[in-house]
Amino acid sequence: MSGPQSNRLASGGGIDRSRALRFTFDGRSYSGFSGDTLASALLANGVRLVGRSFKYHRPRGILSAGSEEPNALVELRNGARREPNTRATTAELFDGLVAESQNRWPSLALDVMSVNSLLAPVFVAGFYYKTFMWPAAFWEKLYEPMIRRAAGLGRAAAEPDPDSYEKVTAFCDVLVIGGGPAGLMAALAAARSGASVILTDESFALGGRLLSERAEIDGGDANAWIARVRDELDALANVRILTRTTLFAAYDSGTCAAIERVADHLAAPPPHMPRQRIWRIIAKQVIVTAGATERPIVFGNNDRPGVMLAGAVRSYINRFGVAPGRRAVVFANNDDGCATVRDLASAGIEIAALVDTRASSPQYISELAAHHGVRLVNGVVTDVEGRLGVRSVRIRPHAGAPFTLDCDLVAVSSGWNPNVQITTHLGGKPRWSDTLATFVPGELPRGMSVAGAAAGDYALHSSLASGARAGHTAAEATGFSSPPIDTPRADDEPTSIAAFWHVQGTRHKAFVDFQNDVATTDIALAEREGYRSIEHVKRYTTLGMATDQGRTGSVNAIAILAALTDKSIPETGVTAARPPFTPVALGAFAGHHRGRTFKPERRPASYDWTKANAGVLVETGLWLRPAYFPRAGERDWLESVSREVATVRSAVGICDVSTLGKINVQGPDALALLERLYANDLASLRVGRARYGVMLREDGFLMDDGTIARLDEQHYFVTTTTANAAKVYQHMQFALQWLWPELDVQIASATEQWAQFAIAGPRARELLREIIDAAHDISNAAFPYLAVGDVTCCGGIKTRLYRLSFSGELAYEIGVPARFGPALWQRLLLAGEPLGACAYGSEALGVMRIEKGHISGPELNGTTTAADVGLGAMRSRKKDYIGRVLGERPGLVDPARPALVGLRPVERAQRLRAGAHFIARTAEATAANDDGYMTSTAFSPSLGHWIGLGLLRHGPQRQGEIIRAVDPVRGEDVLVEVVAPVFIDARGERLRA
Amino acid sequence: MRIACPHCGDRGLDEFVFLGDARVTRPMADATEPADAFHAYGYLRTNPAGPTDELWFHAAGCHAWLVVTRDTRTHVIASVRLARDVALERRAVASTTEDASA
Amino acid sequence: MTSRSYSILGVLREALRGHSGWTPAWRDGEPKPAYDIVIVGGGGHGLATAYYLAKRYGVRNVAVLEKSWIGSGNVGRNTTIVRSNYLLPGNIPFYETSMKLWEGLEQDLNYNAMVSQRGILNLYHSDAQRDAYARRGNAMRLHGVDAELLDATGVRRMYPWLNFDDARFPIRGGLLQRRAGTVRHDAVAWGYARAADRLGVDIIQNCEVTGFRIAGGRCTGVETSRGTIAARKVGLACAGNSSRVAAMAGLTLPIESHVLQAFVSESIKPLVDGVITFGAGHFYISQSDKGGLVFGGDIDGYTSYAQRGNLPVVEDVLEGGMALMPRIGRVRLLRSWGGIMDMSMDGSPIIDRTPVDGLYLNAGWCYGGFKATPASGLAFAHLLALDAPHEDARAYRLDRFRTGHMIDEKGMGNQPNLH
Amino acid sequence: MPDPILQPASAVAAWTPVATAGLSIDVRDDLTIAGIAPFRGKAQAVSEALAERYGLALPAACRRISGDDITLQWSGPDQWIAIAGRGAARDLEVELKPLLAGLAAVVDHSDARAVVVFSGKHARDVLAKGLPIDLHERAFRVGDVAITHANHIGVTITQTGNEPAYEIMLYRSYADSFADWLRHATAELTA
Repeated sequence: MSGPQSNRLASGGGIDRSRALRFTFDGRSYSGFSGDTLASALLANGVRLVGRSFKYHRPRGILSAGSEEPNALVELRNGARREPNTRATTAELFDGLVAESQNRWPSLALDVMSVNSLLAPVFVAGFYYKTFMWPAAFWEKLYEPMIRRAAGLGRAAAEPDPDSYEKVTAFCDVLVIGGGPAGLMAALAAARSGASVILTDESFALGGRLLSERAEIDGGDANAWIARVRDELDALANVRILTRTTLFAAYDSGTCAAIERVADHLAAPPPHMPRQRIWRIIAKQVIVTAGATERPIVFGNNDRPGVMLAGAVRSYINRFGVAPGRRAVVFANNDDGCATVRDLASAGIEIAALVDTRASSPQYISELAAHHGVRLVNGVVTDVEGRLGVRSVRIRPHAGAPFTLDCDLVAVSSGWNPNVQITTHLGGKPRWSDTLATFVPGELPRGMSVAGAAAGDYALHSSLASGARAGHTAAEATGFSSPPIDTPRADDEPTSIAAFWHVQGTRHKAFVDFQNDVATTDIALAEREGYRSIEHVKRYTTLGMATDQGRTGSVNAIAILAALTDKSIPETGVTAARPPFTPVALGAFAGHHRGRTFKPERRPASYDWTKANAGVLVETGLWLRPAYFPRAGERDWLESVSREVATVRSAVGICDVSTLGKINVQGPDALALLERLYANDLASLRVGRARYGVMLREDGFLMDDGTIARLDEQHYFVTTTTANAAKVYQHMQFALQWLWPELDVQIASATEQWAQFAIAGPRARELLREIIDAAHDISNAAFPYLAVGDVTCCGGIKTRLYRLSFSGELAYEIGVPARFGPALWQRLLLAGEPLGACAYGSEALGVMRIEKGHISGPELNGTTTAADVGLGAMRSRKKDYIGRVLGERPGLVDPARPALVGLRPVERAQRLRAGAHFIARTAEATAANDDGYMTSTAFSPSLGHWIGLGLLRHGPQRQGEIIRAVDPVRGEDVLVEVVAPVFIDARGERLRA
Repeated sequence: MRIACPHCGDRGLDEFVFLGDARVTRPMADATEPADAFHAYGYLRTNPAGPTDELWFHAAGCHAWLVVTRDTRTHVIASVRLARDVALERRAVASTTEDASA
Repeated sequence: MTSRSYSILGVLREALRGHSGWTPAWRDGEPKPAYDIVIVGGGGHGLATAYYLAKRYGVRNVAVLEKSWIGSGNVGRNTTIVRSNYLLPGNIPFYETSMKLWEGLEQDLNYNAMVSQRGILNLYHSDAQRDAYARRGNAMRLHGVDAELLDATGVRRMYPWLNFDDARFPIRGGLLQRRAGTVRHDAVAWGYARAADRLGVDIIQNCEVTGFRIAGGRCTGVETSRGTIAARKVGLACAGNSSRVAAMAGLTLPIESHVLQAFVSESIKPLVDGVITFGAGHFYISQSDKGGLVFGGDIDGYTSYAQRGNLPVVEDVLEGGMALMPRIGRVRLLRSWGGIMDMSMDGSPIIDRTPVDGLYLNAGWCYGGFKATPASGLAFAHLLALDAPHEDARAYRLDRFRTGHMIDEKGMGNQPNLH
Repeated sequence: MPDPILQPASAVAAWTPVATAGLSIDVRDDLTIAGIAPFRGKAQAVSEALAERYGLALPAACRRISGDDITLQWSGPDQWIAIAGRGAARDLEVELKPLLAGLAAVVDHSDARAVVVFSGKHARDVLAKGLPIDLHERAFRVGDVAITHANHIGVTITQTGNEPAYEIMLYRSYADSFADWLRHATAELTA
């Protein structure tokens, strides 16, 4: 039956017959036209069998002509661009398109897994819950792998997605979702009033159903009218039209999300173009004109290729100029049958019968049938025959004997469901309408309205009118009023319907949810087993959980369940539709933020120099900090770090500490605020001096530590750890704005203003002398330990100098305006050369702070108190401060809490590892004997062995004791001696030198 | 969800950081039974399903702390005020009641 | 009492007669006027509690009251992960007991909930994270729980297609618990319901508790949409709504309700074998037997009783997803939804008596309630039956915030949305 | 001893200005910026002092005004920044401290911010790919200031001209990542 576009009609359709496009499906070459979808092109070439179903691997064809398609899913493109589960009905044809059918082996026509279909009587709903339980061990080893291999549809690409995505934010007064007749009128009405309008449509052409129907508007072809409207909208500056764009979710406060397929109609996006774009649209008013989705009728073998929604049949004829079959049977419970018969006839497709489920058809239907010489049967189609596609149908008239008719196409319609999904994303429930025999939008979120088929206004003229009304009202609600616009002339074709859901007494399985292979019998079984809530039925049978979220099947299912439970359909209720309206590529949500650009980088002053000199950078939050600076001949990081430490301890080193948080605190009440923020006393801090401080959370645990420098009577300059800078700033603002708003203080971050370097080591002062302008006396007497002052360097550059030491050596921190940072860094290294200076990174910094027993991130883990880390004495008794009261709870002052100690291996050669747990030397390594854990470790070049800090139960009282540091996950168990948490210069003489 | 910052105007959720209940007030240091008062302040929440007052920080904006009155069932926001103003109001009320009781 | 045993033979037998012989998995009955114990909440925890009360403690005059359909809460909308890779002594034994119960669940319940132990891998991206995971893994091992610390090579061996080479935060290794995995979430509720029903427990759906009968500081029953039901003891297992329900008994809890979103992709052929969590962003993922990628990230971060989230979190989750596994870029998101979490003040649950005699509380599960279902049911049943805490749940006291004995795995302090 | 003068570095390493039809983007490194944070109840006095010296009063929230030799811009509740060309060696912190002594906290921000200027009819389209605020003229006009974020980077944006033209300030350490994003965001226009 197939051949080069053998089923393409001689004329008609919105396709461009002058532009032929080549494509392949399952390796076979075909051609189609510009304006085709993959589905229309396959049908044009007589291809009916397109996929296999999820569970039984039944042959499936093309049911619809839109995004609701449950059957015709393919793998589109190949290699890194392979897209599984792509709907052939929405994939635009492009030259060179490659598509493969999925979920079949070895071939689509001969799929071995279709034996499942023979086992269908066994593989019923709930099958898995009742089986595969014995023996337990077999589940992961045997049963599940088998099930997992069989399940799934298409295959994800094996390589990273090579295309790019982006995200855009847009604002408008009125958002119109759907560019069909109602949407176009709504956009027009709103736009003419001056309101800013965004109109989205999932297709590449505006018009919606009009593109698929032979409708007249204003006495002419509807397409002409569409073109006129589009021209007017295009000409208006306040209108943005987004085609190939699906509005897929509504969120709070008028925020909607849409996906624009920027380049999916091309073989591959050009390098500068994103593949897709997420639109975050913030709209004051939202009008849903998303149209409606047609329902199939449920009957035997209703999933066979050749069974097609009547509306889709018309789409393929009218929009794509394709004959979806040669001999058709039309099966409907509503007047939709008229249009189908008319269009089939005019396309020259033979019509074997019009089967109307109603006891008697309205007169205009019998007249139409007569006019086209079509046999009108009031009855039902009970079954389809044919293995890989429709060969014939069995018909059971209401009166008379059943009979069979040959045909290759069944155009089926049980009416239309308004696309209410977007109206329910914010919790709204659809409302049942008896007259329309479907669910229509219920209570709407504020700022949202519905028009056209989405509101149940199926007839063309009333749809246009309701769109115009909605557009006008929405614009007025946003303050743009204008006279209502006229509704163009159009007919209101008949839309009467007699609810009919499924045919009783069929020979073959009758499917409700095609993709998940849920049949009427599965729903009956679920009900029989007590799964009677619609949600239970959904979850037990997987009904409505396929990639179409039940758009074609769910209402039929609800009706069938209602009948089984003797409830009304509204009593039975609906299952919630969840965002997205149609599936959206995961990559689009990430946009630019993947790979190395997942998060922005923060670069300190020494970044470029470090890169240029092969220094190693390490991620510290968003910062990239120099970790260490390898030199030629050094075997590993440890050798480099040890050399840096030794240089600092013996000569002088320079370290970039620009990443530390820095905050100006100024004003008459600056001290009062700081006294409440820090646990230790600050009142006695003099101008020109700095002090170490600890900050607690209100719950009494340590929050952060740092230095507080008093630059002036009312000007304090505090530093925070790199990790907590933002948290501390926010905490200070909280205290100032919410807890103590009466305080007169101003807080400003200065982290980025200053490039700051630590200069540490016995020769630090000598080096500094080379940099600081001569006018400033930095002798030990004039500028002692913990002194702070503003000076100048390198010939007058603003400089803030601190005498602080994290390393325990004679040390300073020098801050200059950030633009001079890179130059000062190099200047310090240059000036330091004669003194044997070197740059040192965060690793060496870490080693030295452990040698000195200073706490850092591992000890500041949010569960330690000041006392735990040996700072209990700092807590002031004289003042109220954040964390004081809750910090005195029994659980926080329990003397048995693990407290900070130093540790060194008994066998000096052994390595210590952070994360090891402490066990008494003679005790079993069990949870009951867990005495704490190692927080930080380092190899101390100064001591020539590994050292550690840890939190040990009753730690301070256990100095000298030998305990085990057990590390099962690394297979180690080391004897360590508990010592004081200071390994170098315990009396602190060096830093005062 | 969007929050109308009194300074910056209507902004998206991703500019703000949620802290928690704004109906609890930090006890005075000299509160009687401070342990109980701080326990309630620090840990007990009415957590209503309906309108409530919450503290939000305009972290990616002007750095104002805000008191947002929001319905936790619908996410609809009834009002947004500067935390400082709300706090100062409460001080005023508290002091007047003290005066009254004094 | 109603349905008979499930087995492949039973299924085959039924296949021959159109499955006409199956009976309801649980009776859909009317409430009796009085019970020994009434459980408020027909979710996983409530149904498990009822099951263990009947099975292990011989208390069978029990009713589970569900305001909607059973399993309509978080047991029906989570991301199905089960694990016991905890850090603190207050938690590890409890979650390990839960793991052990999962491991025997199907045989115990005669219901296949598809307990699938394909492992969970928590990735680390820095030395500090590695040390924290080593500390945790060691704590697990000291408790007799399985844990392995992998380096980057070990991770590559398991998942060679993760983003190792173009990463903002390179993968340096991971903490692996092989016994962790996933469970078919709805089946857990149904399995416990069926098993409890067979032991005589009444499961009452569409029965909303509207108040408590409290006399002289003692709870003697509940008011419901289907009338008053007397009870010697009442247990609350309604996480997500704990504060609302407890308020009817005059209690204020250390809990905030927050929304957590979850996501599932279109069904694809097997890609992700076990569970993977990203250590440098908010993203975790597994793949269901049906083929959908099931993933999630952080809670939205504000209090909510609306079962839906907002767009920024969706973007945040997938930025993490694409940073970690760029090959899923063209796989499509099928559904996203939100559930309401009882976020407690220290990130750990509460299983304890309340100041009201006869009223017991099971709450504060944060987003970790599903994996705890069996142990939570067992411990709550123990407490209800014997009036003493189960030994694995001793730390879950309601007054621990007063005494300062918080169980704070993350060290975030009294801020629920950071746990 | 090497030449004592240190050479200042640009906020954005390896930046190439964008200059195409309808879009030009460049970086400014020649500004001196000072934060002005009046103490409680002193805003009026600060405003008067500035008016007397520069002929400009403090602008309202979310606004910026420019005079001949200085620009004043709102930067948050009770906070403003003053901006001027650095010229030879102008330093607004040094200039303003004595003028506002006792009235306001004055701190140097000159180096804390990277400053990027945009202009042309496509500027808005590019910025919409990053900034989540409405820059349409109905919502944002010349002299308007917004503090927001773009691709996880905090920014302060001001409309400086009708072309339209904008100025974006961001923290210096993020500048290279911001520039990297800009290269992607402008690819469609510069291709």
